[in-house]
Amino acid sequence: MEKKYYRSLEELTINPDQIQDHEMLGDKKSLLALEQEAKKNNEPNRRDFLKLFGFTVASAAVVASCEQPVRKAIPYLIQPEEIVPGKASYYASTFFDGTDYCSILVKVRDGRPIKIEGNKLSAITGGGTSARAQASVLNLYDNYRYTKPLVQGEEASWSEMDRQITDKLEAISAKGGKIVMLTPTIISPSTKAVIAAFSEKYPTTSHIQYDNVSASGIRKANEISFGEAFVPSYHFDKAKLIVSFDADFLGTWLSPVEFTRQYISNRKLHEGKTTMSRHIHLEGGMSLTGSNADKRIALKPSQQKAAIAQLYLALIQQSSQNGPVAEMPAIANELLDAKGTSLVVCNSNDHETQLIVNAINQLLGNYENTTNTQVHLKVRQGNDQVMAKLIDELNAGLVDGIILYDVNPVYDYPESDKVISGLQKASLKISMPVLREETSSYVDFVCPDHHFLESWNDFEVKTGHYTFAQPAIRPIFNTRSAQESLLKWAGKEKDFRLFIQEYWEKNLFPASGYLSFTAFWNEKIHDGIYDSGIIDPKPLVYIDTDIEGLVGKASVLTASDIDLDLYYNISVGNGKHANNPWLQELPDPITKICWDNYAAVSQKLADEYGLKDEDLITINQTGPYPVIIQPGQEHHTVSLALGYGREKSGKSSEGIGVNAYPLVKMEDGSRHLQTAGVVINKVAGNYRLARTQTHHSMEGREIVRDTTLQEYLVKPNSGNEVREEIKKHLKSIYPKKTYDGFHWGMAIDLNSCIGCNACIVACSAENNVPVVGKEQVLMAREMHWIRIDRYYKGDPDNPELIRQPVMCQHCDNAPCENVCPVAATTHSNEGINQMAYNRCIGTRYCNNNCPYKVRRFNFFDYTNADSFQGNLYDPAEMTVDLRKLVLNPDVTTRAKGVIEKCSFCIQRIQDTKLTAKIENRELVDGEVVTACAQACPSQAIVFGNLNDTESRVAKMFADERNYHVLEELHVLPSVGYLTKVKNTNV
Amino acid sequence: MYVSPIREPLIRGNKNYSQVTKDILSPMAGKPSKYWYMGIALAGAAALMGAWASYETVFNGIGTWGLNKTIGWAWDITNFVWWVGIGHAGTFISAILLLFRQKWRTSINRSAEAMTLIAIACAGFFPLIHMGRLLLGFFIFPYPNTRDLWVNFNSPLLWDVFAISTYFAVSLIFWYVGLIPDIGTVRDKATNKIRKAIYGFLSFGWTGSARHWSRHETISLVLAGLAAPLVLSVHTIVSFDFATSVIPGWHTTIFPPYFVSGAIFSGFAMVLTLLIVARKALHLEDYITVNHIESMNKIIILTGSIVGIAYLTEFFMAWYSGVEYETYAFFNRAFGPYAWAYWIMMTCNVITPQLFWFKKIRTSLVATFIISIFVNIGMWFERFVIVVTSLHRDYLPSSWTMYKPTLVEVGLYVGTLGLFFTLFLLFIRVFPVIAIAEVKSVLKSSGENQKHAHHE
Amino acid sequence: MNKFITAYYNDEEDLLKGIKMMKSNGVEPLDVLTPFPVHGLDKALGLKRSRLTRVAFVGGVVGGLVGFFFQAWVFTKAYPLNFGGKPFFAVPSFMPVTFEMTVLFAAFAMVIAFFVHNKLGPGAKPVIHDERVTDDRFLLVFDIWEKDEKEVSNIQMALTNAGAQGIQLKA
Amino acid sequence: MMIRFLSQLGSLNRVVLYFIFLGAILSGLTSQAQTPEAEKNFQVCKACHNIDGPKLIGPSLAGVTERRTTEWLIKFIRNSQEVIQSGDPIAVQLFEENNKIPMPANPLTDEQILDILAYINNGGKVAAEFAQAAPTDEQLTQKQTMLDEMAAQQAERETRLQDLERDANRNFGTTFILTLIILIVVIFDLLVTRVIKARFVHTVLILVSLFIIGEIMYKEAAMLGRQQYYQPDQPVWFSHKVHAEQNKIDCKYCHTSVEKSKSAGIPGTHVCMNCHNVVKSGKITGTEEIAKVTQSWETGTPIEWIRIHNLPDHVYFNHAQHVNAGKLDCKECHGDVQKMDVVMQVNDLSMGWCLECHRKTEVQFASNSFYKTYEKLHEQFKNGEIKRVTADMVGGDNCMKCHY
Repeated sequence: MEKKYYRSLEELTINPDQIQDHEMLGDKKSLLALEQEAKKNNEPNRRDFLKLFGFTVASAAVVASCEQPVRKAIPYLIQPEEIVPGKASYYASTFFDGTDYCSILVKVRDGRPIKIEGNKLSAITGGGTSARAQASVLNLYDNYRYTKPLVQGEEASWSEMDRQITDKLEAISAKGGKIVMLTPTIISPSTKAVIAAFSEKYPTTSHIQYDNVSASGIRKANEISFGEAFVPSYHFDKAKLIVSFDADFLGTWLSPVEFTRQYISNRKLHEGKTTMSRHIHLEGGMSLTGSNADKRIALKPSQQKAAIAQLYLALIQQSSQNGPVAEMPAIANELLDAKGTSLVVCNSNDHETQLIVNAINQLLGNYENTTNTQVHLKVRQGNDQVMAKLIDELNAGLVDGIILYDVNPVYDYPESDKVISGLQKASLKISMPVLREETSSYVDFVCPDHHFLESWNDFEVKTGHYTFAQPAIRPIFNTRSAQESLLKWAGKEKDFRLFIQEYWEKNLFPASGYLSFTAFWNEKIHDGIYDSGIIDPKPLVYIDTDIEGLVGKASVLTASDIDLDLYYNISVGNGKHANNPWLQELPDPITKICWDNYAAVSQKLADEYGLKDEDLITINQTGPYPVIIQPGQEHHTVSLALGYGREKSGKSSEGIGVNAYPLVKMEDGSRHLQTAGVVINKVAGNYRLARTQTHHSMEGREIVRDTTLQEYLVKPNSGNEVREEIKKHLKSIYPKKTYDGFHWGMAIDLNSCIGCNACIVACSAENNVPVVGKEQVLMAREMHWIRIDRYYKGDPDNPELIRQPVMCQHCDNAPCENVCPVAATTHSNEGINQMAYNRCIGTRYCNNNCPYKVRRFNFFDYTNADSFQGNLYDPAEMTVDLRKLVLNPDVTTRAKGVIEKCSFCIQRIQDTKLTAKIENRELVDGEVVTACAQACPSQAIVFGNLNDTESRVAKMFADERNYHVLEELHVLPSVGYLTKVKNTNV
Repeated sequence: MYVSPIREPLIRGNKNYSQVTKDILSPMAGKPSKYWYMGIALAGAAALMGAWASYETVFNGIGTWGLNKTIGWAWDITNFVWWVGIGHAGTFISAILLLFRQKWRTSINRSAEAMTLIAIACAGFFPLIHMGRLLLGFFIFPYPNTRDLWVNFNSPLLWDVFAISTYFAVSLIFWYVGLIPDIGTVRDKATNKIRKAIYGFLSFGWTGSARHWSRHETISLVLAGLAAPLVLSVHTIVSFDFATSVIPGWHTTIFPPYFVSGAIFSGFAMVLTLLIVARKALHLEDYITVNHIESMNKIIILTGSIVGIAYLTEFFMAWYSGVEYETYAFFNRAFGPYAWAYWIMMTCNVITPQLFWFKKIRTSLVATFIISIFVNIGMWFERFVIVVTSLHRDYLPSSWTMYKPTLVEVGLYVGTLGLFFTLFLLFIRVFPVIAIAEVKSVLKSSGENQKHAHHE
Repeated sequence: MNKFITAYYNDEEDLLKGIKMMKSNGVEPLDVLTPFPVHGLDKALGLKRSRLTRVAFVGGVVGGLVGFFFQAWVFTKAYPLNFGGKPFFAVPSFMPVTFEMTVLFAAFAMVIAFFVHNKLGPGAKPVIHDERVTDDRFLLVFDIWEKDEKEVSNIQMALTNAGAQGIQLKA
Repeated sequence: MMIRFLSQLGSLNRVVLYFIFLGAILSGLTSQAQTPEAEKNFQVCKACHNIDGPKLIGPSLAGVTERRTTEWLIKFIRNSQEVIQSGDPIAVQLFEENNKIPMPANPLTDEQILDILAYINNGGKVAAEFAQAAPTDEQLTQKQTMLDEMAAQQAERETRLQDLERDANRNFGTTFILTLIILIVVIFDLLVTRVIKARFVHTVLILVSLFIIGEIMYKEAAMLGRQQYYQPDQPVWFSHKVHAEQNKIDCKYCHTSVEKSKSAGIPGTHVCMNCHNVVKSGKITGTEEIAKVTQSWETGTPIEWIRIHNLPDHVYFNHAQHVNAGKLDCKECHGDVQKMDVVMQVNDLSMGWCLECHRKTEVQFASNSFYKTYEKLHEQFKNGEIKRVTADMVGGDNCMKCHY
């Protein structure tokens, strides 16, 4: 069972400056101690001097008189009961950034959150996380955060600011002037109540939700089809056949962590299952979801509507030959065979297209089977047209006051100029940001909000499914929760926690069946989750519309026009979290590029325009954008990621990539990421893109083994036949070592891994993996302990993409161990390939001799752990004092010149073993979870004791699909892979 | 005593013992020439560049080099193996040729041994500087410590430590024991008091007593007997760095003999490069004759051919083994992105030495000098090809990368070249470059005057 | 103070002949100093074969044993560590170091024995009888300490007969 | 000074042991139903109460069972504040008398409290059936053997202390320089002046001085970065001897997290104030030092203690593992802290020292169910192939036991 320590930290009387003594930053020193030492080190330390010049005979005498620096231990004045120094507590919370939603646990050590883990109790995310959720803890320690309230750019006190704001609000309200509250999608019922309270005080207030990742089209289509604008909840786990029109539901579409979990539950084969879903994906660029599809068809975005119309016609048995997709009749047949258990989804923001999709799903009987209209997904409630209208009104001077809460339209609204000019016409402009952003430099009052790990909140992501956020740390800076600000301006002096409590007591407690509210509240806050089970009972009936008319209108555009396909990638997403070095250094799952966005083109288009990788092009006279040739890209489609090119957000995002939001097409007030008929021009020069993988073919080697479902059912080891042969030849002159007690192993189901990269960020956070910056990635020196290899296979125009997470394989006959001259890397008696950083002298021999190339070398002083001063290499500012607070104190930060690598999260193993010892019991299977396995939304990674034949990992090792990479070398890896199975045909 | 009448004399000119002494000591006498000063200035400047590069490496880290996550070794180990190879000629000449009673070694063994020692020092520099944490480099020695921790005797790198240090130590005493009688000569010829005192100290009190000579001969012979397998073992062990690994292109059983012959090949080339210049500059043409050079060229043909055969054998085995990784590694060497390095190696090491089959070429000083330079270059590239092209594309294509050296790496290489020439130039001023006593001992049997005497 | 008679030859063949004659006269030279090892001199002087080879052998054996057993001790007793699944007592891995230690000990033992036996070493102060002995002269040295004048003159006579040049009496 | 103090510790120990032994024999005569648990539970009480001594924070407990009814005692011990608030006159009076320092509540069962009361009645001794039955001859012999063993151990410890003292007193710096001078003079004489004729004298002198220089360099190099015998002056002159030895406050009373966390925890000022709210004058330092604590409390600035036991950053050490799971006594690593006025680091905390202990210390193999996973070891244990399971047999000498 998960440890449950999550209690309120409300009464905590510490501040981060007091996180003293005990423990310790990554290099296991307190901030204060660091400062003190820094002071002492102003003069060159004598010991450093000696280190510089090495040991000579004479120096021994000098050394003998050398004193150790004095280290202090400063206890708390009053030690809070919740805190046991040196021991982690977990608090349930929720990550929601307007698009991604995750129910999480926050790991807190000595009063500071250091890691995000998934909350297994959640029925929605089930313990899975996304890369962004994992990385969100670093935003807490963003050294560019607003640290205090600002009036006209000058520091002010909250009370002074409140006075000025209230005066202005009352003045506007008195004259009947319009006040607009602009927020992203709010799924917090209490926050909505706060806004309602605010509107009550200032009746001219209108609340507008603005999503830069919009689902306007779906909402509008549903309004027509069902009479209510909503996003339904989808059930990919119930779908046997999924047809997706460019909906990247595993990566960025609506609720990817939830969808990943559902999708994968229907694709795992090892636990006695023999069926899996089939997934057909039609898209222009190569997306994460497309790369996982059983069948991927390149489809130009501008022809999407026509293709959907073609599918509709095929389904109603009409002629469908002249559509853009030749395979459509076959797809239609498959869909008809899977009536009621299929799901057709589409990412279009065009409501007409979504209407046809609705019609198709209705035709196939998918409503209330794989799509639930009673339970609504509450993300993306924004309406593009309303926002567009607001901008017009602003420019017309019709809005007097505007409160921008957690939105950044100056950056992410396509017509940024109009936003700026409009803002200038409002007499009162307030922003409530967390991270530094562009819009706040155009407002009068900046009222910095708490980071979500510092604040209370509640969420209702789906009808009846509630989660909470609670503070895991006392506010680091002089910030105030946005809700409290609003309440204050509304004249209600109230703590937001109490407000939530009251709201819940009044609205949600009565139906909960609990006798006392305190019991109800404490239990739910502890779990972080409350499933009321109450859904909107209103039946939604499908209303027939003139689909034929719409289908008729969906004409095929000129094939040779070039389409621009803008998308959100899985690292920085909409750009809100761009100033996060972990995310910036995260390689894209498809192109393996980090620290930049780029225009992906097809080989054919590149040939036509004479382009090669890293050339520059302009798109509609904007840019220039570097080019990457992407296999599988539709011939005439150029894909470009949004979320880059921030201007005022901090060093790790400013000027990284190019802002593509101006290229978003505004049509009838709707945002469209796909634009037809763009003009591209090659321009002189080129631009280097940092790529973590530069060779894309497996060269025919049996590294990632795959098969098809059909073959698998006949022969379970299909695709893995070579293993039998290899095993026969494995011989050694030495007897095989055996391991008593524990023999740790890891099994990875390649069928489940979708390449979402959550494991990489989780690993970096858990193990203090340094961020090295673009220049070092260009030199192929990224430090990630786990990487996801991806290879292309087959037809270069539409290749199959296969991927494989690779970390240290913990070989029992490890080639690296034999060659280390100083015994810095050895094998533990639990089968772990150990690396003692402090013994390493950095010959890199182990790295050379590792067939998997998973060892990483500290080429520079990335962590400031080196004994020399003045040679720090930290372009991402990861070693500034504030950012250092995220370091895991149980893991040493590695100095310059040292090899490091995956340790199977040894600190977690040791900690769990100790818990078991103290509790006087045996370790339970599944109790030890590595950071990567914990983070995985699809549970592709299973960790455990191979000696225990009943453990999940041992069972997976016994599976016919299991194999070890490069097993023929007889290195006896402790990591096994299960072959990837594709469902190629019905 | 029978002397083959066909053989050219090993010492030209009608020399007597006194003349021999005078001739050989002449480079040490008087003020150095301006060429010597120019040479040492140039070499010193190069060594300074090495010092700068070392500072960069130690202070800022190995990141100042062009290495990456896949390629952990490149110029560092290339240079290391190259220098160790060069360091093979001296002891080979002294020890193995002594055991085979090759008289022609007497004129060249001293300087070749000195070259060996300097080259080993240069070689030893690279394993040190390539450590990420040089200041903790002492961890590599098995010394008693409060950690209760020793070293890993399985590691070829540790074997290297033992092999290189033993080789250096044994070569040093071999060289010095041989040098003692000559230092005695220098002492006795010295006119300056300080000089006399210094050389007197260094000569260990040598008098030329018959008993001493008798024992001296014994230990020379036994040391040669010990040094001979040592020479062979050193490069064998260096080759284990690669041969015992799992990387395709490294994991090759042919490496020990292949490396040893390559080492002798490159060592002789370097000896030739140096001596062709030295004999001219120091006016030692009578002692280092074309005859010597031709003999060395013959060894170059032999070892060069062995190396060539080794290259071909590797290729054959890569194909014949049927291991796809191995096959690819060799295909990649010859036709991959580093093919240019491979073909430079093939040209310099396999084709050029074959020109020595022509007597005209092998007795031409100019041709020999040029070819010796080619062999030096070729052997450097051989190591580069082995180290870098094997690593840059190994098992998992996802990790394949390319490597490009940086100025710091070039600086380190240039620095060791500078150090090498600086020390060599100092050596020719400080010690006799030819073993005086040994030349005297063969003067009668191989000297020109004596030959004439026998035939007249 | 020691007293010597020295005499030199300019050619090693004359030297050998001279020594033979002197020996037949019953006068054993204290020492013979030559600029290079003269072939046949050992035999002429009746020097025994050096036992330095035995020192080398013992040194080598000690070195080899120390090398091997030290490694074995470290790997099996002091701190047995699992390196890549190899057994703790991994004899093949011990060979290179054992070999190197053998050679090192043998060479050093022998050279140290050589210096000690010959009383050579840094700072050793030899008696230089003739500075050209390291150049081109072959010198015979006779000890005349405790010898009366007659014996001395006998030696001088014999030397003259044996073709020696530059006969000197040193006190 | 510290060293001298340490050497006294041995003889003190012997006396204490003797009294414990004597007490154990005597207690057998007056025992009531009572378990060793009482002694454990009484640790908490001991912070403020003496059984026979003078009044500490709270009144002496001698004869308390006669003064008060058992019922009242149970109530009061369980939650004194409740009793006071209920207006119980005795309780209110007690509270007033004792400067209104609340006695913390104790979540104990009736049985446990009765147990403690019995323990108090016995004068703070564990009942004989648990401690020691009336001694038979055989047992007395055993006792004697035990005492002998203790004496032997004591002698051993004294020898060790003398060693430590000698080591500490050796002035390495001076010795090093002197030896170096001798070496240089001897070499100079050997080469130049030749005052001493016999050359073996030179040889011997050179070898001896080289050995001494080598030894000093090795020892100093090994101690580089270590702080054995480190005994800094603390900002507050706090005596563990007074608190832990004389007042018998349990280590865990202040170092609260030692069984739960990697760090033992240094108590916050609030822990000090539990008692020093009242105790304003110390036995040795008078009021001066305690005033510092009070000042810290009043000004809200924590006391900046100087860390004595420092491990390098790359070493992971967990107190809970050693104290809770491994059942080690604090003394094993920290020495007899309760005998020290000023705490000193007695062990060098080197890796070799850790390993040595890991290699000889047995784990709780039979008693802790965690180790059931080691099936092969259990089999061997059962077969008698192995007699004991030490930490290194279950991975105690793995690198990643401590370095990660």
